[in-house]
Amino acid sequence: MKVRILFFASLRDELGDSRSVEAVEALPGETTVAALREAVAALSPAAARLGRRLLVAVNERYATDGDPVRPGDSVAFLPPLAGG
Amino acid sequence: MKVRILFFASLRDELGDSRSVEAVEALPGETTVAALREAVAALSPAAARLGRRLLVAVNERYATDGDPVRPGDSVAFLPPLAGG
Amino acid sequence: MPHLSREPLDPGALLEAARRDGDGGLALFVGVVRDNNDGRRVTEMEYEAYEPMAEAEMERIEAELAGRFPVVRVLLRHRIGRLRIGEVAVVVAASAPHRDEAFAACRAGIEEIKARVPVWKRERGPDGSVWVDPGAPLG
Amino acid sequence: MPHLSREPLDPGALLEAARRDGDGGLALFVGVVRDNNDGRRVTEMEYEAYEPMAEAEMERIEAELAGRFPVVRVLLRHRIGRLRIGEVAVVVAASAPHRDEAFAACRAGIEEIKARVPVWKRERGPDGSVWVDPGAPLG
Repeated sequence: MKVRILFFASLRDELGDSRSVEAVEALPGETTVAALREAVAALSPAAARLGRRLLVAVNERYATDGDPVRPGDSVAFLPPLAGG
Repeated sequence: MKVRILFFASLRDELGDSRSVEAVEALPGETTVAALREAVAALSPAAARLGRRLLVAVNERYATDGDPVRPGDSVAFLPPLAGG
Repeated sequence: MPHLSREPLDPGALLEAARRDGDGGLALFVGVVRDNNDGRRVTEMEYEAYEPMAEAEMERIEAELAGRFPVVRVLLRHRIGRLRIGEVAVVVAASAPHRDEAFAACRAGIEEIKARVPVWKRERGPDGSVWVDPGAPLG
Repeated sequence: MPHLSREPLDPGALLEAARRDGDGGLALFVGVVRDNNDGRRVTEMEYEAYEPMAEAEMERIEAELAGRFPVVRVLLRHRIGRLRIGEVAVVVAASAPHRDEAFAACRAGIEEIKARVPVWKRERGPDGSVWVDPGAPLG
């Protein structure tokens, strides 16, 4: 299935504001954060290098690898934070 | 010897801004903080009640019982602080 | 109330907004842009956020701190955009009856912001620009 | 620089006065008059000081903190006179490259003021007036 992913900061410089990414389905019409991590790592050496330091948010909340992602969810990949 | 002592807050309400107090000499022309404490406690039941909670400053620095006091020194008796 | 701002932040006003008449102790943390980072000279810092999530996360932090520190009112603000040296990037205002709780909640507020609010900064200086990564492995 | 003031204190201005361009973390403590004390309603607080000693003691505290926290600049101010609810009685501004030292020095500053600066306050309320004695034995 296709999922649109938002990028920020260094990842946005490399990949643009957002991209539509193809991810393996876990159930019909549903993928997982882990599958999206793999898809993004394949897309970007920088993302691959960040590995677990890259955070993922689904619908504006932090998500973990097993969390489901469905069409219409807002998914963001967040490089290491530097607020404050 | 006579020593002028400054009072503040609750002690000033009772004793006025300052008073000249008679204190026992330890050496000629020299008394001690301890002797002044005794003289002030004799003057004021409130001061006596405060006891060790009453602080003494000589020339704008905290002083302890053994410290000497000479004519011309500026001596202050300070009720419990309440700054901040 | 918006927690993210493109306009300059006013720490004193935020502190007064946090205060209630029963409060006696107010603690404030202010993060400003400094003229150096990791040994490099800095002339400007550009902050960006994942804005809807940063707003939501700062609201969640305020709500959590209200639970952890029931007697304290904590308010959080973060600036975004291009900031010069000395400009205020983040403010945490904590108001409480007494100072112990105010200090504790203020400290917790800035730690939570740094750990969780999706904000990034691009450092600009004489040698070019770089995205700041506070946790980058050395070497 | 006078540390005691009969005029209203401006916490934000003091924080900016403490800041240097290499600083990124600023911590502030502000003590204000609250509307109650020991269960009594308070309408006004009147502060007085042994003025020359209070000035000298605040200067000594600043100098000592500069020794204990060499990377921090700490500034202290205390108001005297009659203050209404919410008015600022004391300000401690601490500016440092990073937040750990700023918080530590700010906290130390207010503790030293409370322990050492000869200032007293007379609380006024519907039941009359009383000199505040924070360390009074109970009962």
